[in-house]
Amino acid sequence: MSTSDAAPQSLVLQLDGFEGPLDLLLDLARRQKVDLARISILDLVEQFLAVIEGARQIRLELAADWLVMAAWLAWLKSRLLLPDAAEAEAGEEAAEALAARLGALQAMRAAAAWLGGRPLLGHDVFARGAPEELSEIDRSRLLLDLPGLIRAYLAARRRAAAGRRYRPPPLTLWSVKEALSRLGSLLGSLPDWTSLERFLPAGLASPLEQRAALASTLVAGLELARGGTLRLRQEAPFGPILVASPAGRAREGG
Amino acid sequence: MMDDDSGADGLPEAHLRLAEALVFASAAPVQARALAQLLPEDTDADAVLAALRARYAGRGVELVEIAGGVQFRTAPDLAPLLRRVIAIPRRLPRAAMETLAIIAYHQPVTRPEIEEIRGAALSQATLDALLEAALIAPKGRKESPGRPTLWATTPAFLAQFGLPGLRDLPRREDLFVEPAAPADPPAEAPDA
Amino acid sequence: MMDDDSGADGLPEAHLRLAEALVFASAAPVQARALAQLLPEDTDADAVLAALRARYAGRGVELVEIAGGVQFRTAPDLAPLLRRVIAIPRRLPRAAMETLAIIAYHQPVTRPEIEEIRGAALSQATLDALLEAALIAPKGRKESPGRPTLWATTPAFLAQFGLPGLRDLPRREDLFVEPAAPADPPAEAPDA
Repeated sequence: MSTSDAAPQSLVLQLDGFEGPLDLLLDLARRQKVDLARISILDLVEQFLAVIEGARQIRLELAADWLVMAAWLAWLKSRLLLPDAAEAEAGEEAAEALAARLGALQAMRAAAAWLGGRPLLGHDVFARGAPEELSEIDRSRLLLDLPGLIRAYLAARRRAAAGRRYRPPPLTLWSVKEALSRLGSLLGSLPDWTSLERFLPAGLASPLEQRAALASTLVAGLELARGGTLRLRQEAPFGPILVASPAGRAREGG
Repeated sequence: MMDDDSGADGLPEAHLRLAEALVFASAAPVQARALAQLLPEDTDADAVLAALRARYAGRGVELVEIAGGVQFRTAPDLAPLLRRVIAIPRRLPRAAMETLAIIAYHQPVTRPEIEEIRGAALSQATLDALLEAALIAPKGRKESPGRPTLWATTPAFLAQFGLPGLRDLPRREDLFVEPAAPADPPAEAPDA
Repeated sequence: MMDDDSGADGLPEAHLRLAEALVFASAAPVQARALAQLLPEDTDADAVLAALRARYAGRGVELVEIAGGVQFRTAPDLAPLLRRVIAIPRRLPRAAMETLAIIAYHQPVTRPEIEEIRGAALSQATLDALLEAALIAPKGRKESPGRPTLWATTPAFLAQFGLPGLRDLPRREDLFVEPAAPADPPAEAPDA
């Protein structure tokens, strides 16, 4: 190991200064004073493990990624030392991968140093402090397109239609309640055995309204007949339904 | 850093360089006093600035006195050449676009009719915006109580939308896939 | 407005004035194409800019190539004096510089990829510092599980470090050379 005995001790104290285990590894590798491609991975592993061990004696709370790296390096060291050829080959590959990672980090650190050495705007060189704004913005023109016009038309119509649908539609159908009231009031004033259709209200325009009113009036008639208020008669299936007051029955019966 | 090479104006070139850089990099006009702080003692900062102004006279950028200091400014005769006009067309507000669409499809149409179709009141500002853009124009009056103005689109409307004529607007029937939604008459009960 | 007085460099003085004014006025680097639009047709805008650069060589303000265009900047040797009167922003910390270098060389790159190269987590403070200085910007998502954001450098990055373009970064192979004096915190004895 080429590092002096004092170095690990000082590194323990500086562990917080490293940005992760790879950072420390790169620093240790650079201490070997050789090309990164030819560093001794074994030396590197031993140095790293020594640093971690030293740090653990002082502080137990070492971050997980430091310990994971230490465990992985311990595995790597065991593979590199094994006499078994296959195992050693896996170790060689892992060692090459580690050297490549260190090389990549080293390159990026060099790039950062190169950037840092550039004349930096606002530090080493200055641009014009008061640039002149000579451009004008003309917003007089309109941006119009046909799809926009169509979308607007649809949106307007849909909204208006939605507004209309919200209003409850007027009730135009003749209800049973209305039929009961009309039948009751007209009954006394009509001659015997009158067609049910003559009790329908006036001014029913659509066939739907006529059918609805007829059905309501029939239901009302059945209800009144049940209470004995009137009598119903039908001569033949689908023939006209006739209505008469109970007074009529008395006359007929008498 | 300060060499003693004197320029044609008899002042050290280094002083002129520093003044030039300082005025260039400063966000605000530079006072002679500020420059004097960077120059060796006993240097006449006013003289340095005067020499700098003389050097830039007639160039594309000139040293001008502004607010008690000096600043570089584009030469007045060049400013118009450099002025760029950036056209950023604006969109019509939604209410105006909807109103325009209704006028396009229902013309000639009165203001109350537009409001009925849109289901919302039509503000004078919206109408004014369309009139100002020359997209709509009055087209006579309706022979009904109050004789309200009838509105129609203009040739400028067709030009703006790239339409040969009003007949080239998409047909209204093709716009509404579901017939129920935009029914014009009050909704009729579903037929039996 | 364009007179035919030719300067020592054989170009019409009017063209040089116009180029000077245009580059001076602009806050951002000016492309030769933008100058060409202001000059008469068939004028070599690049030649005009080259003449302008020659004229400013050695002065307090120099014309330099930045981010695909040219910009006037103060001469680097004047910085120590100018820093005394011009407020300067803080330098970026080491972690931010390294992250920036990784993004510059590997862009577009995801945050996990940056962390893999550095072997350390990327802190929010570092990301914020780079974003706030507008040196990096998101550039789409990577089509991989989770679709992580891709990061890239901005034109402001080129301007900040005085680079004509990304191609002017040193080749990665050339970076393996150990920087002369690593100013990194983990102090390394000169000859341990």
